Amino acid sequence: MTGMLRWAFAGLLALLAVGLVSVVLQIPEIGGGLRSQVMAQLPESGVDHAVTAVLLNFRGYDTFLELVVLLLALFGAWGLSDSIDEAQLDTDIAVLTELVAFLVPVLILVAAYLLWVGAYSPGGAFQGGAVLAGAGVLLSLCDPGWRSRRIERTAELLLVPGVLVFLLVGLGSMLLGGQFLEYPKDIAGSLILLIEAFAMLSIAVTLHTLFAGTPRVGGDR
Amino acid sequence: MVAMTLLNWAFDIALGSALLWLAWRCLFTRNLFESVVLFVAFGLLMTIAWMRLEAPDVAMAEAAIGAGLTGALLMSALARLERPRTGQEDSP
Amino acid sequence: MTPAQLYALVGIGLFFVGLYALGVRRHLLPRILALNIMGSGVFVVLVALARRSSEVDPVPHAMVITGIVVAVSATALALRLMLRVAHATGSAQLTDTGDD
Amino acid sequence: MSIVSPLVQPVLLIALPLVGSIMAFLLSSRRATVGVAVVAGNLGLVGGLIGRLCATGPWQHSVGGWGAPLGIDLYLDGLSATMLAMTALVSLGISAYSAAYFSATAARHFWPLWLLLLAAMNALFLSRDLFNLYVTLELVGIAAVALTAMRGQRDALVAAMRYLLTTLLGSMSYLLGVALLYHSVGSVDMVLIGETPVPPPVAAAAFALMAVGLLLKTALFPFHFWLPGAHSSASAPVSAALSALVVKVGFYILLRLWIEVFPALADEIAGLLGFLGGVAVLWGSLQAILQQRAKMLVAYSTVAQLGYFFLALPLVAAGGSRVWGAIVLLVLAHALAKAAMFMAAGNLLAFAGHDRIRDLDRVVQRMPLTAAALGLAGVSIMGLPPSGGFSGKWLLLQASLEQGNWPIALVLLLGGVLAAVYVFKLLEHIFTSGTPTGEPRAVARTMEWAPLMLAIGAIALGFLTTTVLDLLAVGEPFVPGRRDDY
Repeated sequence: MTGMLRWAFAGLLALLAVGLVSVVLQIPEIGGGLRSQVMAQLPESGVDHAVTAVLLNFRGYDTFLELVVLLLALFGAWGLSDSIDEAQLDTDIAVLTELVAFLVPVLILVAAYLLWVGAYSPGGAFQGGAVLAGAGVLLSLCDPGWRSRRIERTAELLLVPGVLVFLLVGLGSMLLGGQFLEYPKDIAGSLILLIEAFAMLSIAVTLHTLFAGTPRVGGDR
Repeated sequence: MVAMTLLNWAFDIALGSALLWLAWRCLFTRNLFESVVLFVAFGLLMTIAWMRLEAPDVAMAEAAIGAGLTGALLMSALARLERPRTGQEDSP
Repeated sequence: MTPAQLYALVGIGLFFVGLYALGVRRHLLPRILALNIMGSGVFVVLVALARRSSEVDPVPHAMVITGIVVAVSATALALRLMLRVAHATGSAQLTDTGDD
Repeated sequence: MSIVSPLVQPVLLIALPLVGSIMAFLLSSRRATVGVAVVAGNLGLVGGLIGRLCATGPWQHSVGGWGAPLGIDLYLDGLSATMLAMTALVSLGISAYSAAYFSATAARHFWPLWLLLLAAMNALFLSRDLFNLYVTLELVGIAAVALTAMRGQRDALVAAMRYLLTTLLGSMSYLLGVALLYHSVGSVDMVLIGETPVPPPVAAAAFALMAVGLLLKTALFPFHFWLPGAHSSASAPVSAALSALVVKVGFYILLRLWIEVFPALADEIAGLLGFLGGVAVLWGSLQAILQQRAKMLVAYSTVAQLGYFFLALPLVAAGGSRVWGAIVLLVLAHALAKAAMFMAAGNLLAFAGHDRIRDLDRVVQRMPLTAAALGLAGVSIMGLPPSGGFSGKWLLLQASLEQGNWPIALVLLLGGVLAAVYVFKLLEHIFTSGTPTGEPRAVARTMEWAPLMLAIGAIALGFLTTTVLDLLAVGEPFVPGRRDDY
């Protein structure tokens, strides 16, 4: 883009930004949005934390599709994975190894804690899953081959239960006479924890696989 | 009370400006490594912004995913990008 | 003006800074980062406007968490694709015609 | 709701392809078998849903049992059912073709992505929740990009990258619009938003942001810059899916927004979109005529044909649901014909080893079915009777003449003539006679039959016009009624 065009583009965007700012300032206040409804139904949701209730129950369908997005990104990356996966980061292994030996167990504990605590305070499967994936990333930094040598097949089977368990719970609640993902009220809390536990595992493995590359995933060996 | 309010405003304005400035620097520096580092810093500041907005769940997601894992993905991509390997041409 | 509105304006600013960079930068890495920053801008608008009321609405928070996970998925794929483009063409830029 | 047979639940349209995708990912063989079976099952499910829809009228499924605004509603009416049926039919053709088209290595990557794309499109056509639509839009976009890039060649990778940046930009713009609406209304349910007054500037800004995002994904001129590259460089069945189905997804959401959420605003921009649509028809057709490669020609034809959907929008204000019916007919006809064309072009490419139009000699003797598919699909694209393309354009022509809208009538006629030029450009080189030179590669039987069946479908649509319009009318999706102004 030439200089003149750039300025024209910048000017246009500045105008649009000013317009949008004035629009945003005109948005009426509607008194807490859906908060009152969320709070009214919270006792029915099976968890005590509002955000978890929205994520896993009221709008659980979004979260289900979001797990599908993760899986899709993995399928897509897998289709592009030829020949760029062997290159690894250069890292100072000696320094890292000790740190990692300490950090990885701590991170696993933190992830489990986040999962558990999500039922009544901030936290949950996504945060926990990301922390767990972080532990995997640290392991990859000191020992790039740890996954491919030891647990590759297990890892690849762990990619899918997040979506599948969610789906099974959803379809199961239909068999019990409800709608998709309409958990029976008295076991809603346990079902949410079940979904979250598998979601966390799958999120962690998916995120780590996206980071580390997908050398030979899929059925063929 | 007034002092407290002013302090809060000062903090919010400083944080907002820092976010915009970091975003600008991150996107317009010519050094890719600097870009990535600034993006991670941006993510960390976003975490603080989420706390200011009383969204602790989002703050945790941002810290873990937005800054942490995206940063790791970016670093790893950059390392692979800046070490072009020869003889691996995959186009026909 | 309230602090919530201030953050909403910052969100709009981030959206347009990202949009400008997406249009102006040629290298793919900054362009991918630009989309991420635009995303952050949208997320800030979503959450900041919920903060206007003293009773904070949790629904936008859940939406943003969903959005963050979608964004990281898209970024992972975009980075992978960028590497393949760089391998195939020898440069991590989209050089041929048809681009803004 | 509760006594309904469990076999006809809309959720299964998402569950079945999703499970199929995961199976195709984990299995080490028989991916194509699983894939074709799943897509056939999907068609059966859609058939069941349509039967139920005609019997009992439109219905909604509140996921989680909460209902809007707290929860997410799925909704099925004549319009969503028609889109689902289009997707199911075209997908079956594409899947049958793909089963023979892909090598074992490529099939590993293709089937999981393709089945996931199908699940995502089904989810999108069933959703009425603007944020949920954002998630499904991202699913569709990412799957489409991954399928484009999967071919791995330089032009496909570059085109996929451009496509990804464009589709993500579109999603961001759309989502910002959703954010503004949510905070004005306290809901992301389309119908609820449509019923709630929103300050006019906020509604205008939200509509503009969402519309621009969706137009980027639908590749309306001048946002078409990413389309020819992506649609021509992907492998043939993927090109067919992108052109026939994926670009329609953005248009579908726009149409719903138009009717349910922003009817007053939409009428104001109808003129602009109609103009851009007219330019797209003429520009896309001219570019198609100038192309030297078959797949590029077909891709530019998509740019032109997308233009018709928008060209008709100015007629909607006065013509109402009849014009919408004509537009949806064109969407269906284009889906069937364009999928057939891309797969037939893929056969030419597989057969001759290239798709340079000038050198495509003597195809008709070796692949009569493919030539027939190209010819029949061409009839519908040109808008000649009897075909779905003709029915749609004829209804539009009638409406434009009734309303005295001469520019639109002129573009409709001119577009048909230009389409005839590019279709014959493709056909004349195929229908040359003479003795074959060299030893061309064989093309599997299903790869010839699949496009032919879809092309026949595009023609048959011309005879089924009233049936389709009756199905579309179930639940009166084109009647705004619920509200008029902000």
